[in-house]
Amino acid sequence: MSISTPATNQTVTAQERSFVFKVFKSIRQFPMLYLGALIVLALIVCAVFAPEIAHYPYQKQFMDGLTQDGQPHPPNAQFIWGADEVGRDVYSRVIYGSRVSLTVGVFSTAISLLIGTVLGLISGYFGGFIDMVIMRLTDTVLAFPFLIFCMALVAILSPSEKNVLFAIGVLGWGTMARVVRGQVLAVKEFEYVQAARAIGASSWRIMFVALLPNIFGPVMVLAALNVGSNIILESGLSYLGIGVQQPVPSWGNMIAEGLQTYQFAPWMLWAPGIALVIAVLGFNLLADGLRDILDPRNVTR
Amino acid sequence: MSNVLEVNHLQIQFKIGERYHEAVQDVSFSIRQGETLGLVGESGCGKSVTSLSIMRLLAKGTKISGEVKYGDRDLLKLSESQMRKIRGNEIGMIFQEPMTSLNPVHRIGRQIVESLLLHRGLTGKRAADTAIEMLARVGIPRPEQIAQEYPHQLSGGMRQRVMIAIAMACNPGLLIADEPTTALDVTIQAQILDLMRNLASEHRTSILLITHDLGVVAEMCDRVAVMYAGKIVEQGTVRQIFHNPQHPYTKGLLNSIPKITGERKRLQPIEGNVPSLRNMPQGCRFAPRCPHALDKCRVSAPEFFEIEEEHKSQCWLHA
Amino acid sequence: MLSFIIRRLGATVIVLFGISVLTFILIYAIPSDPARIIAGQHASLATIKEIRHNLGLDKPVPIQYIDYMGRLFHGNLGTSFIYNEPVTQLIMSRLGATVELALGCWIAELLIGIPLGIFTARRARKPSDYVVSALALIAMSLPVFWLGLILMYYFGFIHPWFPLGGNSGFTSLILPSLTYGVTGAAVYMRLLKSSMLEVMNQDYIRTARAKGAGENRIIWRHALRNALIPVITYGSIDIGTLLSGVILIEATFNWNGLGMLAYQAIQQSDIPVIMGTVLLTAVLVVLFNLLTDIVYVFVDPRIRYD
Amino acid sequence: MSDTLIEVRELRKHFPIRRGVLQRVTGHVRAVDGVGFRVGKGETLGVVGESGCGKSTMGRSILRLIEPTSGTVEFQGKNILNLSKADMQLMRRQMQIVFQDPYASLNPRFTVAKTLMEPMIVHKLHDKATRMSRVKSLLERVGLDPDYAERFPHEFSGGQRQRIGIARALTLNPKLLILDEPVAALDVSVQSQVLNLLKDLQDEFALTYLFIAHDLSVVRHISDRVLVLYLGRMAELADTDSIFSDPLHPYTKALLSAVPIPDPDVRRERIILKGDLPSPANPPKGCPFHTRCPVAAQICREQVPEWREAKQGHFVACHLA
Repeated sequence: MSISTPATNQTVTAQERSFVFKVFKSIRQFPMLYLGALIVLALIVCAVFAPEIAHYPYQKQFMDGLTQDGQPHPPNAQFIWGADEVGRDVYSRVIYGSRVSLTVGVFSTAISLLIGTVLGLISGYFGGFIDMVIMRLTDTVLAFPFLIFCMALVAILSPSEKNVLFAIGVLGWGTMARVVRGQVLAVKEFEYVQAARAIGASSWRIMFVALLPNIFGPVMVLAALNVGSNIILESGLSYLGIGVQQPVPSWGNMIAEGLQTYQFAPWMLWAPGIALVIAVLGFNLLADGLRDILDPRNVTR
Repeated sequence: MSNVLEVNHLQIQFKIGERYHEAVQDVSFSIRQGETLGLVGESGCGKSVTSLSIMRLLAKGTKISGEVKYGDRDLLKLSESQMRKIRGNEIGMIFQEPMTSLNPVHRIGRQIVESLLLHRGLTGKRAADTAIEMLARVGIPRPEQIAQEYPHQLSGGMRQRVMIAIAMACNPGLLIADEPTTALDVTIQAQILDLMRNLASEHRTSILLITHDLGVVAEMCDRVAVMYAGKIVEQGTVRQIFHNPQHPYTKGLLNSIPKITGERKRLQPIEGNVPSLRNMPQGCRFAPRCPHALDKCRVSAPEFFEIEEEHKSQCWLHA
Repeated sequence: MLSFIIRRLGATVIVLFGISVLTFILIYAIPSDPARIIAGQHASLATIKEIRHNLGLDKPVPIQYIDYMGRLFHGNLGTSFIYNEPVTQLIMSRLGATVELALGCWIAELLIGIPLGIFTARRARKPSDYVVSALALIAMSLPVFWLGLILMYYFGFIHPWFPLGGNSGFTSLILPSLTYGVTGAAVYMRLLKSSMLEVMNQDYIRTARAKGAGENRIIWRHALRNALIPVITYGSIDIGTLLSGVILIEATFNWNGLGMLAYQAIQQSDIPVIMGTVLLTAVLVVLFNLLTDIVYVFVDPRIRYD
Repeated sequence: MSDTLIEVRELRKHFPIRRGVLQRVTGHVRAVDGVGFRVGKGETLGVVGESGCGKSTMGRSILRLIEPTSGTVEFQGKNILNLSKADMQLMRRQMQIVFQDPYASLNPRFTVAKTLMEPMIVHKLHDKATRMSRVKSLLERVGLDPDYAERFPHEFSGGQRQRIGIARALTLNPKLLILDEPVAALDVSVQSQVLNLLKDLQDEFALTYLFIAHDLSVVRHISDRVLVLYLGRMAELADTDSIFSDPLHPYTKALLSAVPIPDPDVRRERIILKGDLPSPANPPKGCPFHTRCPVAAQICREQVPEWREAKQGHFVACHLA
């Protein structure tokens, strides 16, 4: 780097160029991260601006959405991705469906993350009897047939988006707690943790100020993966009819409709399914990208 | 005396990011039959990389040029399958970390038998017996029993003995020992060095000993090459290097280590830090830390100057 | 080694206890009154009260739990409210179908995942690795029920090579197994690949090279067994996911197994059946975990002699 | 002799070994087994021994980073092992530790400034500006550019990191520093820089050092007196010159003879010990060293040797010395 002449303009352009260059280099280095982030961003835009992006309200039934013999209309200029069996616009419903997926995926993960991180930190840091109790509890939660249990819980609480979110979040922290505990056990061995004790820092301070930032990376990778799998889980529950209820669209209940009609209206299967795959892929790419960044072998590159 | 190994103008480049960086630059040395050559230097000086390149064990994508002559063959020109016949057979190698250098899921006996199988075609009872014999030769008590055990059941010293048994199983002409005692305690280090010395003299095996410990060098080696930042800066017999060091780096090293005998006086450290691969200084690589550096040193890299027979040093001060 | 297994067995017992308590609490939390369900909509209060007494529902909760556990130890999971049949019998009649399906899915996962894992590890950072890895990432993102429908549409409806659902022999097993296998294999593949690459960087692989071992020997004799250790761990987690995730496959392929039984029971608040299936699945998961612990002992000598 | 700063008596740390189905305690690893010594103000006591001799555990037990099983540690006459949490917190200002691994001992997510301010924040000392100026002066004192304060550990070399670790230990103005292998992970040329720095700091701040190391030449260079540990027990304790010129314990003799000397013309009689260190979980009966001792007699197998003053200020635990 050379700072010589007072030609300030030149330095700015050089800096700009170096910034653009850096971004470009970083995209080349971590393509998955950027692709994933792009998809997730698109998903957020869809969810937030659904009324603007969708062509029609999701619950609106069109007379011309059905053919003369009462079957769903295939894609045309009016219904770009076709209509469903009661004449609603599939495209609009898919756009609105992103709201459910994103909300359930993100917030259920947030709940799991909170429970899992706190339990994992306590378990790993204190060890001994507390560790034993928390880990047996985790084993128990992990041994449960997660899907059946979610179904049962949602059935008890009555099916709704909020309850699905809650059930998935409250039951899904097992892996998170195990991973956090494993990370804590590894990081705890580092001498900087001993050094923090030597200066007299409290356990609370050590756990949240010294340890937590150091395990944050792997936990975020897991969280991103978890959002993806929770989106699938929600769609699975809705697919089985124990999730988001009609007429509110969820990609899962749209596919369930498709199950009845796929032999003569396959587009009802394609549109929500592909949306679902892309959304999940976005979070999986994000997770893989984060992992690449965090991999110390990539730092030097 | 004939040379077992001759390394000429060895150059090794690693790819970091988009660019290649020179880890080893123009390194030449030779080892005679039955002789022990010490390659000393601090971490990152390229001594381990040099030893791995002789065995061609560096990761793919590393550029190596120059010549590594073993007998009359240039190892860098051999095919991979020809090279495999050399590894473990004509050149044996032991490493720094005995704890991780043995396969955790295989029994000790099997790990020795593998060398015998690959190079001698020995199988079954004959191979097993030879393996046990090897274990006995490297001073392992109850060899029949140990052969049936797994690495994690042995201590660090024992594991290093097993590594030596593996390396020596096929009676190689050259043993490369890369920091063989660094991970061990002093009393165990003494045992291992003793063992290496005895085995080598018994079989007239040459040794390339890579280490950072000047004490180990003085004790084990006939000749020494001192490496700094990817280059050999001084080479000579062990007496020449220790009694009449010429290069400022060698002198600095010898002055900076605390001694176990003699007067206790303030140490004279070499100031500064070892340069990293990415920003190697221009000219002589030691110049930024050298107390005697001249202007010339910062511009152009010095050649070797012959001090006396066998003894040469790469420094402009001799000019 | 024996002590290790016995200790794992002990942990298993604790987990089983936890499972029974949690299930019981869950069921207790269900707001619908089983007595009312059995009695029907128009039953008198007296009838309901009598049914409640007969079911033991008027006793204190801990006593109910003890009664429940007592019956459990005699293999008695109660009687289904809907089918009016012992739950044990209902479960047994469906268990075979689910085990068959789960086994099919698991084998498909391993048959696809393990070889691809080794393949991509050996071709790391080459075009073929990038292609397979990208496909794996997509496969991982596929919801099984949707993939199932798509496969059924193409290979059952458009090209009627396989039956459109139902469990009737080997051909009907292929599509569901493949569906689950494709999505699940991606995880096995990625796990084995990264673990393989990590093992290949270990010092003992360098030792094997220094001995003169060839690439094939290094992969098969030295690396694979070490690389499989984390894969085994995942295997035990996967069995759990599989046993409950199989519901989606069963629902899609109209496969009349345990999953469908549980699904219908949940919709009809058939409490004894829900409890029975949840318990059985959990117990199976725990037993599989125990089994993997034992497999561990044979793969990793460091545990065997601990 | 100078005033005593710290006196350790009968310090023991036994780690339980849990075995079997019920994880019952079936024995103890006697990591530290009855160690006692005193260190005077401004003195450096070197502690040497091979891996597994308990020297690190001992250092950490004195600071209560590991709670010792029994014994007393008196700091200026006050037993710190039964201090309350709050009192111990105050005591921590008096005694600090420097670790071996410069890569593991600094929190990678903290800047240098944060690392050095943390002790002051925990102890609620000074305001923000004073803390920062103290950080800068500390950095300068340990030989680092104060402008480096906002950098992260990975931007530094091993030797520079170790200087940061030393600065952290000095933040609270302690009287005692426990140096746990502070130069073992450093390159030879950097090792001497750090050793010189430690000497200068000791003179400037009147520090007392407990210097734990496995490298005998380093210990000889820096220590006033030296304690030799074997299997968690004391083998020999004397001032540096007499322990190196006239070792009494056969273990000390073997240890000294095993150190390679960087001079090809010095050929010494080597005492090569047979076998490995016994497990501290199952130490030999009698003298712990008798299994490897070249001169062991019958009495060594039967009786634990007494800790006695063989010469003025020269203590040893050996029947034959």
